[in-house]
Amino acid sequence: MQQAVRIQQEDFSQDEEIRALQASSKRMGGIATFLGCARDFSEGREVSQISFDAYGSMALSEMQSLRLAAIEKFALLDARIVHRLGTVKGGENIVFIAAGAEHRRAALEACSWMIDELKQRVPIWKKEITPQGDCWVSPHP
Amino acid sequence: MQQAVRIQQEDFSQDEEIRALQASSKRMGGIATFLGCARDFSEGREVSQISFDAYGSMALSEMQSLRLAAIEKFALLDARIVHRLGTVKGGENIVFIAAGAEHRRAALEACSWMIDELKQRVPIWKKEITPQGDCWVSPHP
Amino acid sequence: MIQVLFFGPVAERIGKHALQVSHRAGMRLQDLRDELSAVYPAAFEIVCFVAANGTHVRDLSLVIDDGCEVAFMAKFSGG
Amino acid sequence: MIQVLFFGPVAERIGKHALQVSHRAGMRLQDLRDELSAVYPAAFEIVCFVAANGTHVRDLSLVIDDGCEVAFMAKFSGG
Repeated sequence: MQQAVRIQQEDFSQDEEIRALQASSKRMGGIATFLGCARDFSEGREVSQISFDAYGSMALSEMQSLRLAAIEKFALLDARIVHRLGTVKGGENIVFIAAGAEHRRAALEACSWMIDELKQRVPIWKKEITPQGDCWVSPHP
Repeated sequence: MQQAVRIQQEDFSQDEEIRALQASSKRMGGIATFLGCARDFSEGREVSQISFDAYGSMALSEMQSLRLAAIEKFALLDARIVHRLGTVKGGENIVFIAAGAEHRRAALEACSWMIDELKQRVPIWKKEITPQGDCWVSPHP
Repeated sequence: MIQVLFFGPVAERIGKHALQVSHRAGMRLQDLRDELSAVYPAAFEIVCFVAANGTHVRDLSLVIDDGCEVAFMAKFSGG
Repeated sequence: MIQVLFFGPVAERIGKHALQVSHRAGMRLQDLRDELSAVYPAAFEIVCFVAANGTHVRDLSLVIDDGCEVAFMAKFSGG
């Protein structure tokens, strides 16, 4: 089974991630996930690709500590975080977060908290590649 | 492609549901999902299976109107709701909800709202089958 | 005729999933509920929601048409 | 030697991903930042976060050890 926290070039399967999450406990009644994808249109500009730069070792350790913090804060049974690097096209997957808990509220809140924190804490930068040129993305609140 | 709102006996694939959701728009930047699964332990009792009864026609129309209400309320690009009936074993999937929006906040809030509303509005009842006997589930808040 | 439907825990307490009740002019949902709950008090103890023709009804003073499908339902526990 | 790392928009403005700076006893993160931002003002205009050895540092009065890896980073836009 793959690691619960990963940074990788290749795409991932939600079914496989969920299966790995479910395998950790049969007491899991609710699983919330968030999937971030590349839009082909942003701030009024057409986007053909998104490319990423990252401080890889720090990004991975921040994601690992974020997972552990979420598990503790929301009493999760398990959680997973996968972020892609390299170049992705419009419509493709970028980031996947999953939180599993006994009841739905904890799973939903943890998932929402994790993606917010990831955007605050994890040193990854995205550049939109458009027909008009490239542009580093200014983070949205 | 399968319908966006379904009640069915068989299991579903999250990858397929997400792919169908993504196909509706390339402006989709965030997809939030909720997956409800059968726990093998509930209120201190071992649960071997869960069986469902439903007012099928009303359940489907309530789920369809719930999807449309969520799309309007949260300005979603698309949403999907799948609920299983019949009998499911511990660890198996019961319900799947997905909300896709341009940005993450709307997707996450819509997903959370839809599962809460589904539990309030949709005429489905679950019975836990345990070694000590069967028991209709009293809804959790 | 009115088709009365029961599901899950209510059906279990009544011992069946459906009943047919003769329609009377001016009959209200509350009248139907009162009649049936006199016969099946344990089942109606857990009835929380009423639907007519597949739609939630909160005001039981609603007059029932002949041929209507009425469901008396316990709290939902789907999801 | 201090290994200084840049990524994304900061690296683009500096024109490289890494620099080596000689270590001096008692050198603080703020000193390093001041020196580099004098040379690369456009890049340091967008620096929001500093990490030492892969850990966020908020207090730039931190004294840097020899061999430390320091990153000056713009606002993150992952996810």
